[in-house]
Amino acid sequence: MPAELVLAIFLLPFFSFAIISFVLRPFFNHRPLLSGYVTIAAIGISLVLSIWALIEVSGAPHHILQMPDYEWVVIGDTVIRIGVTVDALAVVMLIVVTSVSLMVQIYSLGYMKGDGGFCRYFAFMSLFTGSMLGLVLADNLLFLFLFWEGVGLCSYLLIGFWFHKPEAARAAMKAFLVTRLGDFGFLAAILLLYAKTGTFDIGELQNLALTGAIGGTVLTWAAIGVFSGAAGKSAQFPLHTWLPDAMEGPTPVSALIHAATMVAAGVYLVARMFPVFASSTTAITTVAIIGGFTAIFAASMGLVMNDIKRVLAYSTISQLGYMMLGLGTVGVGISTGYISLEHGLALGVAVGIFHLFTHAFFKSLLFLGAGSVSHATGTFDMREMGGLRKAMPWTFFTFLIASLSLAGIWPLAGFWSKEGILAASFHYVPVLFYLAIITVFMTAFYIFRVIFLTFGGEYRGTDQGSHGLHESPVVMLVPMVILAILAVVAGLLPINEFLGGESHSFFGALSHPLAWVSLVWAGGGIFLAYAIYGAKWLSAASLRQRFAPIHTLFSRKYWFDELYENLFLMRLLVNGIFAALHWFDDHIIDGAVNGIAGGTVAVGTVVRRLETGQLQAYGLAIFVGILAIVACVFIFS
Amino acid sequence: MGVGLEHFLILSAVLFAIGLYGVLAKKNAVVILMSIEIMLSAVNIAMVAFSRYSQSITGQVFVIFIMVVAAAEAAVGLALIIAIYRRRKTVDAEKFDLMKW
Amino acid sequence: MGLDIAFWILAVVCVGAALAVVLLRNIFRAALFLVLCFFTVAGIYVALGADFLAGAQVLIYVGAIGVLIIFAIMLTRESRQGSPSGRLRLPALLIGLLFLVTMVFVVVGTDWSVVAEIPTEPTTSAIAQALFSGEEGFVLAFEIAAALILAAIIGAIVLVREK
Amino acid sequence: MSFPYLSTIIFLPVIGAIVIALLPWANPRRIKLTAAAFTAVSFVLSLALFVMFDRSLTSPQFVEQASWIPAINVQYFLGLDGLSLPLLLLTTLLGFIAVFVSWKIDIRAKEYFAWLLVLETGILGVFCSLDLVLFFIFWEVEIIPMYLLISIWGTGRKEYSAMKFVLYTLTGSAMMLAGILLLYFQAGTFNMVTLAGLGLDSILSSLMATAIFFLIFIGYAVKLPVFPFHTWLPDAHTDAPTAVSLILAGVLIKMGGYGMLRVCVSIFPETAQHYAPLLIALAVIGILYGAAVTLRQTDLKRLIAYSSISHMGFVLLGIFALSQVSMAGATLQMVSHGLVTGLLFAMVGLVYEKTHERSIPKLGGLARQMPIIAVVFSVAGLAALGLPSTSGFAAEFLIFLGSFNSTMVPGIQVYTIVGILGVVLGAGYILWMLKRVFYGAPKEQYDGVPDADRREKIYTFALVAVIMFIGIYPRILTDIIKLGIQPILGGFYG
Repeated sequence: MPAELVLAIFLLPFFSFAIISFVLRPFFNHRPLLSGYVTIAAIGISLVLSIWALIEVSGAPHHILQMPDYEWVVIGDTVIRIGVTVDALAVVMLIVVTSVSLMVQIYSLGYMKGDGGFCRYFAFMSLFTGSMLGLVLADNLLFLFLFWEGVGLCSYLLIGFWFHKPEAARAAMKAFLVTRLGDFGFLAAILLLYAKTGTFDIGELQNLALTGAIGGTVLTWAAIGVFSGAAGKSAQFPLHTWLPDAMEGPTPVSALIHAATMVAAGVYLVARMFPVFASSTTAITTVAIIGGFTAIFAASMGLVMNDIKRVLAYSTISQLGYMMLGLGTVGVGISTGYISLEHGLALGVAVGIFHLFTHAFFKSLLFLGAGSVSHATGTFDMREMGGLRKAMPWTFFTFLIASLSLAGIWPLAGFWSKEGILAASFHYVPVLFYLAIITVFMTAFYIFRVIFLTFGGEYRGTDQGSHGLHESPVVMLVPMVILAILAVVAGLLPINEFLGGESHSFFGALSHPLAWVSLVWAGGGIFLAYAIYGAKWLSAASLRQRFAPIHTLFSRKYWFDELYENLFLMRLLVNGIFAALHWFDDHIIDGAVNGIAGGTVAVGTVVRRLETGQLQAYGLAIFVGILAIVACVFIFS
Repeated sequence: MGVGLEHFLILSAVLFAIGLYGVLAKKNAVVILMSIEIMLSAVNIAMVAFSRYSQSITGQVFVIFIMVVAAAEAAVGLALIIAIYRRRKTVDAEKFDLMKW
Repeated sequence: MGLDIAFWILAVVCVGAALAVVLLRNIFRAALFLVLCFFTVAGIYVALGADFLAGAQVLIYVGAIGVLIIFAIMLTRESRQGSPSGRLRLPALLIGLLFLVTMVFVVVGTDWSVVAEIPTEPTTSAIAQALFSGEEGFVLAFEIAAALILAAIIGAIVLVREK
Repeated sequence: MSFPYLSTIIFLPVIGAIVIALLPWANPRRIKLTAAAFTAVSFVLSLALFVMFDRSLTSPQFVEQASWIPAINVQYFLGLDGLSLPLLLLTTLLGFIAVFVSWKIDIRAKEYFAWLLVLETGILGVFCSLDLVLFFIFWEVEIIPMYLLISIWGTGRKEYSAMKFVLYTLTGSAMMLAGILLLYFQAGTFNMVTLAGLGLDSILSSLMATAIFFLIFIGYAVKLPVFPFHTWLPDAHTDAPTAVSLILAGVLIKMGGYGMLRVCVSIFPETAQHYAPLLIALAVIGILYGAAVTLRQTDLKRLIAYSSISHMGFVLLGIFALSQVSMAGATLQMVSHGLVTGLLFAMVGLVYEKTHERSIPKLGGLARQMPIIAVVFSVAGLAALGLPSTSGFAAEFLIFLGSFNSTMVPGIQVYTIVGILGVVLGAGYILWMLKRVFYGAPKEQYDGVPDADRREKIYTFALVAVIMFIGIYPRILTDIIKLGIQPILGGFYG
């Protein structure tokens, strides 16, 4: 496959961005749909090229296509290169990004119809897709970081897409800043790794880590630094607070960026650098623990949210935690020697990325479904929905499939990928397995709570008359149906094997007791949700009352927003330390400057009294001076 | 001991010191001007003495220039005094403090 | 020897006249003593063999400046107030004496390389030579002095002119 | 001797100033066109030099050398190397753009544009001089027009700010002059190239070397500015007219960083190394302190001004990390900051011109009323916070990379990491400012406020394009900058 075509995969969307912003927006603003078509065309071609790359990679030795790279900056001995590489991991991500992005763009044609910022929307979406594809293809950390920040920027722009809403502007800023805090660690880690190895190249870094050329504390710190970047992007605890707020953006944005692709970039990064992580027990254990904890922690908050998108957001955080858990536990297995290095490296990546792969489809579908629902009802608040099953059968059906997939029901996609993670944690870090299995229960509960609240029962909204409950237009439904198909079959695609993981037969998976355990827990969750919200055997209100403290804890998100924003950011930093420094600057430093000036003037007002205006006094002074000089000459000669 | 260079120089110094005292101590601006003339004469004596004892005519040439300046100074200085007197009705140097602070 | 006697007489009269100028309270008398002082200075010039300068001294100082000063005294009508000393009398005295002591000290302490005396001759032509020769002479300064005098005259006229 | 390009570039603006002052035109438009023409020719010529520059020579090129004051061996000595070329280019570009930024000035336009052009000549001279006396004279030349521009055409406490600027700068210059003279009496020459090759560290006593180093350094530190000599900057930037803020932040303060590289580090490499930990600590304090105080500002222009202190901290860090990459990064950062902050000031000027308001709490939701300005402001802001694909990232990354890998200064890694925190804070103040000014609900009182007009669009877009281009392809400058760094490095490695 020619290198130009590989570059075209990520350059095409950039090109589309350029066309939209420099040609379509200024000159064809009256035909906004054009920008949608350009975006879709660009991403469609990227998808085709990605599939071609997939075919090429599966035939290539070691599943790697080597691509030429270019010198970005050369200063003395320091040569910074940029380039791309196509391997199994990258190509799987390419498929995910291009296909989900394509579906979302088509959906957006309907969803964003009539919005004043239609062109801008598609320009940003193109920019995002290009950056994300570049991130996936980058073969060195610096180049990756370039796109890493690029997707962050697009996320900022798209969360704040409706910038006239104060919450959106605020959420956008929050997202950027929290991820940037993580990126601080990432950048430091890049510098540290370069200082120790003299390269940014990921392949070389992997080899050096595996051969032990870098190790010990340096490696641990570097890995932790990289993980802090990944945690910021993937909204892992304690940097998770931005993602739920990011739901202020348009729903297709949430589907693409904040469910399927960008937030998964953190997981991708850990997978990319997996040999480095696996070489440090401390680092990989951190990944596993943070992942496992985030999974259950986020799920707990998802249980009680009333905003459908927020439930999905917490679900995303939780599922990303799963992916980290999968990577982490296999890594722990490697470093504790339960599993051979060679096998483990492939397995870890396969486990984590397989879930990323399936999750991308069903989670983006869930978001698109939520968008479709709000398109009809004009709200995201589930308390004002209900009974939409009849009005929106297609939406309901696809949403149900995605939910089942998320809950991990055999034989849908989520089952297969989640199974791998559960197995890994069961084998290598049993403690985290228990957390994970509880999370399975919670996942099933909250997603079916959504289904019962939204689609079951009777319509509770007030907006019906003006809006009219109706199914979404075909342009929105088609992508949903396609994604629904993928949410069913994605687990059966040989992605896992392609990445080097273990294969499962269709029914063979059910022969493992572990599968039944998770199915039982998931079923339990669904049943409980039915009991409370479907059949109303249990009253949600009385349950809420009984567990009031816990409910408050969950619904107030453990007070993390208050802790970070009010206490830490505003009280401690901006109005505390920074205010003190501001005062210091105005009064001490500038005070010293003005003080010197004022002192000079004060001395002047005193000393000027010597200037009496009396000519004779001056004359006297002159002769005193002459005598003094003469005296000096006598004394010193 | 015969009269030599030193004698003329000391005479010059004495005249200069007297003039200096007058310049610094007297209140009347005209007297101050007169004292300045004494100082200039003192300098002239020293110049001529040096000229005489070093066989160089330059000192005398300088004295001519000093005389020129002294004449000019006297003319301008007295004119100034008269101008000030017209304005302020006094020639008391201690009351001239326009340059104060 | 005649020179010595002349010097001592002239010096004593000159210093006495100068002291009278600064000490007398009658301003008109002070002016007259100044004229006397100028005369004795002219005498000292003669003693030093500077005949041209002595003449110039009499013409300029005694004639021009003396008259100018007396004019000024009359125009300012300050004579009845006399010539009192100001606040700075004592410091001035002190500084004057210190200055005198310093200069005498320097004059006495310095080894003047005095050339043996030569017979006195008329100096007028020598001065003229020095003043008007371009090479190593003072012709430029002479011209400037003329300009200075002119400026001073104009300045003086402007200053005292009635509005 | 070939065509005197450098003299032509340097003195064209001042000739323009004379032309403007002498021609009896009262029509401001003609004055502006004249100013634009002279600065444009200067810019085009410097672009030509950029093309003709021999990218294999580390020594100065386009040299013009003539004896000037033979008694003390002062020369009229101009030259251009990898260090000065980018800054020369930046100055002529911003000088050209400054004329357009000032287009709306009609009060005493003749004097204004004349002084603006004199200012440009002063700055250009500093970047091209290779003789310390010549350098110092150009350094001082710039102060006079700056004082007048701020105190006559400024806003707010303009007289105070102008005076503060002059006094601060003169204090620094006085020290620098003392240092230059000391240097002359020790070394017997003002020629910078010769001085750099003498190895004065080992010839002079360490006390003398330190004294000269710091006397000269303080002159530059005031200009850069380095914490704690910075308080003139916010006042001067805030109260100056827009174009002058642009020149001030864009190129004038770069003279400080340039001087440090050209004089302090080049002539006294060992002394620089000895005191590097101290100076780097100051740099890191400046980065964090500047950013922290920036976060507290409520005046839009003052906020941008304070951010310069933080950004110049990066320059100081890069210079005294004393590695090739870090110094190249510092130079690139100077260029980048010049473009980015220049653009930011231009944008603040536009916002102020249209809304007559600079207080951040009173602004808000402007993205609706002035979309173009909002977009360009955002791009400039993102470049200021170091987003990849803008010049800010390339520069800051090189500084961090070079500093972190520097072997010259012990403990530099820790300083670098702490310095990177400044980038996080930078994102904080930029985004927060953008949010408060442009986002949120549109305010009624700004309805009907015009957006950027065509001329404004052209120059802001041009700056954006340059910023992005350098960010994506930094080699266009780094390949030149490294030639300028090479001789400095000789003082350390061989």
